[in-house]
Amino acid sequence: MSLRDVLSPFTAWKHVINDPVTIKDPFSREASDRYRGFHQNDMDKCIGCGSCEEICQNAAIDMVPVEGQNAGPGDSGLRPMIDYGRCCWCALCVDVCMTGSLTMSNEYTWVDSDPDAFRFVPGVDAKSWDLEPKGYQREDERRLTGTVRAPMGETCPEDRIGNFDEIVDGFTAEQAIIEADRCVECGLCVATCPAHMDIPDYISKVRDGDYEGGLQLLYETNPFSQACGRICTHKCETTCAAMHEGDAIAIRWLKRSITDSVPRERYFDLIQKPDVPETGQSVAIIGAGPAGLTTAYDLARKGHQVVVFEALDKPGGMMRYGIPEYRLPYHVLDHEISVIESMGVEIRCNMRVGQEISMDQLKTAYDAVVLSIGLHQGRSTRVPGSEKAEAAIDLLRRITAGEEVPVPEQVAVIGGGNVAMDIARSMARLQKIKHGKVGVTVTALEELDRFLADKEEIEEALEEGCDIFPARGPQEILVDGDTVTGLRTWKVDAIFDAEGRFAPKYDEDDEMVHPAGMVVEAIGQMADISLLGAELTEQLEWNRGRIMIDADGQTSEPWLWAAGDAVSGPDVIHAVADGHRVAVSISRMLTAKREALQ
Amino acid sequence: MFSFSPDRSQYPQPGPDGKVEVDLETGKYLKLWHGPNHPGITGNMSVELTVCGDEVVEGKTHVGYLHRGFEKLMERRTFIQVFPIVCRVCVPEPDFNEYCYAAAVEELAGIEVPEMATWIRTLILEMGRFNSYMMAMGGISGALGLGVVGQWMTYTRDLMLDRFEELTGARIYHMFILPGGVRAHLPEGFEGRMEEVLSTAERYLADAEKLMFHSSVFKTRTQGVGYIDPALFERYGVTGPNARAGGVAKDVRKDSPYLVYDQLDFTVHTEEASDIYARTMVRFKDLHETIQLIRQILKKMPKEGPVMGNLPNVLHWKIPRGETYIKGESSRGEYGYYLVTDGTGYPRRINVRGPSYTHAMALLEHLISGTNISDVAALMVSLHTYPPEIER
Amino acid sequence: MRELLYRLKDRYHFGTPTFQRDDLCFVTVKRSELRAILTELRDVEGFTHLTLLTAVDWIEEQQFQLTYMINNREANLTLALRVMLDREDATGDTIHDLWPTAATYQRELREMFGINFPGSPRVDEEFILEGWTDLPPYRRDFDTLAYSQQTYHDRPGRETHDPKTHMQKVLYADYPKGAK
Amino acid sequence: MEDVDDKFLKKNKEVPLREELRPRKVTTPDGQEIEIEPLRDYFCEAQPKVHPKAYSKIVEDFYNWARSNSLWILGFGTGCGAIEMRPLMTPRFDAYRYGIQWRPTPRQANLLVISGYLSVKTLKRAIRAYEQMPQPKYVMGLGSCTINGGMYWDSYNTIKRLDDYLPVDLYIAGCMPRPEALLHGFMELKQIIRKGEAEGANKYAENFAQYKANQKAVIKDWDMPDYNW
Amino acid sequence: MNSLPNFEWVQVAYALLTLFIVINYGMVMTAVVRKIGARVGGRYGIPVWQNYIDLAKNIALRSKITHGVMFYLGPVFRLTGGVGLLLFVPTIYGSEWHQNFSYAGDLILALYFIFFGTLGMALGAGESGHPHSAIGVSRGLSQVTMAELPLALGVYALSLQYQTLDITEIVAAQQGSIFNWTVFTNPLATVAAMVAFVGTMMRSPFDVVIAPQEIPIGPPTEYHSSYLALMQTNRVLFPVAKTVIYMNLFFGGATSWAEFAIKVFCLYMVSVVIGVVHPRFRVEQSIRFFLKWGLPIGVLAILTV
Repeated sequence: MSLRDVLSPFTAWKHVINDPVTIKDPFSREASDRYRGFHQNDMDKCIGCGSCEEICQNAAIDMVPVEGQNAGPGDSGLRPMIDYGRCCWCALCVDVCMTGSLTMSNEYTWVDSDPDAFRFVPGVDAKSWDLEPKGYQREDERRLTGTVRAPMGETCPEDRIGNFDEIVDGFTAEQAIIEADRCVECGLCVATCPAHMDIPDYISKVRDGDYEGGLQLLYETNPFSQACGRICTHKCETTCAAMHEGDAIAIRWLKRSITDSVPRERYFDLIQKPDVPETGQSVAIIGAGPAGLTTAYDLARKGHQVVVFEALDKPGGMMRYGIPEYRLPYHVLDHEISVIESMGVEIRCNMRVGQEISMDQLKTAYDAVVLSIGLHQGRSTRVPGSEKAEAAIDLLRRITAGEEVPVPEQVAVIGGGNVAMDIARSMARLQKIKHGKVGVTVTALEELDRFLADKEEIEEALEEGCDIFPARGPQEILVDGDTVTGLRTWKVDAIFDAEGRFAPKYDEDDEMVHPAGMVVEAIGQMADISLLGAELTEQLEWNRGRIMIDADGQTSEPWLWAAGDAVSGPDVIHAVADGHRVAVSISRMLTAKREALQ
Repeated sequence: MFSFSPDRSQYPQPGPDGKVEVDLETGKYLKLWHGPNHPGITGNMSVELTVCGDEVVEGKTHVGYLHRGFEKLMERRTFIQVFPIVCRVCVPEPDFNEYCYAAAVEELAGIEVPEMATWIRTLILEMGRFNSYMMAMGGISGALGLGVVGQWMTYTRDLMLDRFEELTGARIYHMFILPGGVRAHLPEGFEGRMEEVLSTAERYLADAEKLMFHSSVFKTRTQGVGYIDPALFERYGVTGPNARAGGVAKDVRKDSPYLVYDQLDFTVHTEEASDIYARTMVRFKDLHETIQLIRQILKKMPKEGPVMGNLPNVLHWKIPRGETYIKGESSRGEYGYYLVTDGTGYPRRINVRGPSYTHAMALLEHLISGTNISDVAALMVSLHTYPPEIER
Repeated sequence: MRELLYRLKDRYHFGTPTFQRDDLCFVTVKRSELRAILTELRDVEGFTHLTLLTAVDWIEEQQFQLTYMINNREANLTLALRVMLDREDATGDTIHDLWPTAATYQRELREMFGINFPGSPRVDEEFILEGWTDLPPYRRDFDTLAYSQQTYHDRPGRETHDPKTHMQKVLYADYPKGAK
Repeated sequence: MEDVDDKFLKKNKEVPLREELRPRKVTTPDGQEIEIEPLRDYFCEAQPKVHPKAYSKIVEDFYNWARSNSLWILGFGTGCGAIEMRPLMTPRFDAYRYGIQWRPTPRQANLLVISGYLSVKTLKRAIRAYEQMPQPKYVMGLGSCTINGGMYWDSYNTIKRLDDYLPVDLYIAGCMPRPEALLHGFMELKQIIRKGEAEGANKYAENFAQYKANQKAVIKDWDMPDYNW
Repeated sequence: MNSLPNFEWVQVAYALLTLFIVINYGMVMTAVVRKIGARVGGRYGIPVWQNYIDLAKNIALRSKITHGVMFYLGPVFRLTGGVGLLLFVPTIYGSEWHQNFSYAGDLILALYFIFFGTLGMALGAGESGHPHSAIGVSRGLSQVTMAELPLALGVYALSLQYQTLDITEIVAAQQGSIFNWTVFTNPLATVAAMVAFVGTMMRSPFDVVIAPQEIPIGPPTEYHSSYLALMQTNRVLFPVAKTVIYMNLFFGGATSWAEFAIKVFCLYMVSVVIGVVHPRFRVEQSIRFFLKWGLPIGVLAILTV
């Protein structure tokens, strides 16, 4: 034992003259900038997708409806309620949040003698830390769910412009799994889909590689899954939770990848008519479009006898005669319809109601009649010279039917919707075939980002060499004798007036003349209701030029239902939804009738 | 002058199987519970002592007071959901769990970790080691009644917790090392503030050294007490500082370098005596080494780069069937995670190999018989055991 | 490591080894040979350190896998020996005389998996749990959530809503979905 | 929140009393044969009492003031939150300056801090410690685990609601709560005591049967008498 | 021996006043000392009035569990030891009021009282039935016995030197100059006694009796509420009383309260200065320490006298 060992401990006493190192006021001490404190939620950004609930390993989060947040497109109206009797402040909920609405403040003090008080909906229940700017935020580069859409293979513009082959390759199995993996299964899309397809469920089937199960799931809600996998307007993708901080899930392509992955012949094994007794009742459906065929499919599966009357050569309606082949190949459509036919649906083509057979005959021969006649008459701009213009819908039908159409070197298209793009691109192909080069001009009233057409359609049209002039109002179709020479347009300042009515305002100084040998109007379609006959037209109730129907698709006549584009606007998936709705309504009526008889 | 060594012939002798038969009803022995509510116990565990006078005849470690069934809970959580709960396995040095788990998952799932993230991980692990050693230093002095060192050490540990908070966003359970990388970059000006902490720590350590290693009373209490025969090390699975105090220069960081340890210079310190003093000394030297390592890391690490690799959508993340074992050198010895996956979205089994498991059970029970009651606390602290990693 | 297994494979039966890393290998051995292999590896090959001993429940195959992980500290090699046991009445062989610390592992396995190790010291004593009457909790057929719900009560008053069904209820309750 | 899953059914068996606690005959060192019943012999058997407040309000107020300014905490680290008690005892936060001290024995402690989750095994010890504390006594629950199970909501070995088993005066949110939050909690508790609302011990005595039933429902190995004050 | 000469009843009142002053002084001083100790660790420490609040709190506690009669009496004995010690020792030299019950042989009585409390405590704590108490008691008794040895020797040397057993006389002999203090006239005896002083102040390195890390917290483990309040009172009174003896015997006594306060504080701080920076000895190590250092010095002190 050295003297040093005895004395050196006393050196500690030098600290006695130092001030204590204690934090003087621990009560107002702020946590660090990144501290994971109590939660905040931006009500404007939150979409109530419930990803936070799903990732929480403590079951700390409940999705609850709150005052002032209503369910709507892309917003479930639910908000996360966090139980601080469960939370562990791991911030996985913040990391996974699809919109970045959920964050954490750096506030950390919450003392209460009531154990039930530790539950709150951040952003709704006012808390002292609601406006605290500091606190944990996810770094931008770090995401727990994929943000980038799996690349989709496409034929390059040069190769596709000269023919009507399908453009999009469809996902490979690997791409599909990668894409399906990004889905968080919130189900917000289901409400947006007019047919309310079980999107998260079939996406998870893709992820698991169970394509046959996925197919069955698809056919439960949509007998036009193959077509929709290609040409659906995919409203669902506009409400996808993933779109807020990345690309929306390619729901349409995933649907397509299911339908493409199942061999054609397996369809008939997987989708079979349920074992139900024949009811002996029969339904006539006018128009073999998606609405009519969906109704037919549903009713046939319920044991009714269904006959579909189609005016044109082949069934499919607008899907065949409106949508160009490069988007929806005919063999796909044929196969799709054959699946429906396998349910026992009889399709009679070239039977134009009103000519070959009358409405009255149908009314007496069948227990119910469904009117799903679509929109096959183009609208006109009614500008000077418009009588010389072509209607897009006519042109498309003629192209499909294989009729000869004039193909001038320059074509001007009026309209910014999908039909406009379809005709522009179809004409471009014909021009390429005939003249070796493309000369299509598309003009529309809207700004480019407000076009009604899908983004991909516009992009592809541009790629294929179409010129797009947004915000141009057609003023006159220039005619030289019998031939069309061009289109004169003015710049559009505003489309709607202060009350939101359609009243375009033009800048007359900004005038352009688009030379064209043909002007195509693609500004909308109408239904051709001549088949109804004057008497029935008189009897039916109408709403702004459309047949008025109730929520189930029934018209004011007890035997007549209406569905599809003619009543709900042009869209395949809406038509399918209409078909289902009408089918259920008819079936209910028929059952009641049957029971009444017994 | 006087002989105080007790007359052991009165005490029960161990039988052929090494077990001591104690007949409590003779009234000669006393059962004494060291814990769980006891200031001399490291955490919530207990040692059931059978004492004869002041001498411990037999000691049994009882654990399970902190058992939460982690390994079961992990089996019903997805791979990302396991991440927040692993750190709870060890309270004073949670980062090791996060690292081992993340590394195991990355290995089985084949995820690349960016370089920046490995540097930050190393930094975090060393900061955690600093904290853990500080607790050990405070603990050993506290167990011997030298409270003032405990005060200083806890204070410096708290300064480091501030750095942790600033970097990771939490004080104790950092939940920072995600599978695939780490959560964030270093904040602005971190190096400077870290240097302040480190130099403060060095000042306090210099003072503590005078009160511990240069104190005659401290030496009297620790030298020659709690001796572990180096021959027993491998039988009892002794690793880390406890083994280094007996001359075994083994350190996972040196032997099979992980993260960026192969790019760092450091010494593995050893002592020969293998008693409480030697173990404390090894920790003390290691603590200085850790301080140097933190400085080195901050100097050598890249200044920018991504901190997160590519993860699949964690909400349904499946890992193919496989098994692996990831180990590292924690402040207490070899720490490891044994992960078995079965191709589903949930781990099949996770087993945590905490160094305390062997140190606090078989080894402690072996060492404790024959010691004085007064030395039990010091002996336990000198083995540096944390109960949560024993029972998990 | 490969070389080591190659040397031993004449005398013992090994399954196909998995070389997870250069220094980590998993291999299945026969239960009857386990002790001999362990002894040889420990005394001859320098695998002196028992890193861990644990079990995995492969309930689908009605088997327990015991994993004996041993480590050669000089060469920095880790070898994990897998021994498959029948899940019914599972019994392992104690190795506490090779490594005294194994007794602790075996106690834990006995309590948590119900795998018995006859002869291991204090193997029947309670280790972690106290007064446990149910299935050994680490077995796969023990449902911890259900047990916890039946034993410890949740604080009432919580209710959650699935966004999908909630939206269906609010937005399109009339739509005939699921009617088919 | 999932509903109770009854596909899995819990097995309940009686746990036999440990051998050394069973009543039996022993021979003393001097050769006498005596009967012992450890559970009765080793514990005090006073029933918990509802202690009235002091008759005079001024006296009670003074008492409450003294109680609030001299909080002695039982130094029992029941869970992970115990690690944040150290900074409180040491220079950084120094709770001593607020009259808060730590005592190693329950007999001298007034405040039991349940620092986080409680495993069943610790619950038993915590109950024992609580019952040994002199009245009036207070319980503080730290973190999520004491409120509604926290992270370990699905664990077979941890309780979910502390207030089922002990009367709790105050909860602090966090996992784990920071020392500053703990200090806030202590200050809040002082307010409660000063208002004379911290009567948890009396509540425990009044609802004794119910608390005991709850405790016995989870602690299978119940080898202590019901009263061990 | 002239027992209690000129005893007057008013002395009782005076003695109680002394008691009152000393208790309050002790209350504040121990708190201040704790604050000083805390400062070495870098803390603020308890408020100076904390002891009063703790005392009030302990009295305010509602439940009082007893383990038997001796359990009751333990703290009472302990306090008796403290009070007795104080009352039979002149607190302020030359003061009519604070002479207390000092008499010719009070030194012997004082030595007895130092031990008395410990014994009483031993009985009381023993009855509590807590093993930690029992171990603490056995540790305490053996250590105090050993620690008293140097003190006894030192006192013996002193009484030889001053040829009296009356503390008042010993104090009187030290008056006049600072160099008349025993510490200068008989340094060896002083050192021996100071060893005992440090050894009995329940501070490191000699606090193994109540060592929280080993036998939390020794004899008082089971004591609570009012019992503890009694013990707390004693805990502030007894060290002061003991320090008063050392002050009287070796450091010239006090002639005024101010001198008293300063000297007691300084003496008390001796044990603190050592205690704060040292770990504690095991019980047999501290006994060995007393035998090795205290005893020889004590013997030497006697021999040199």
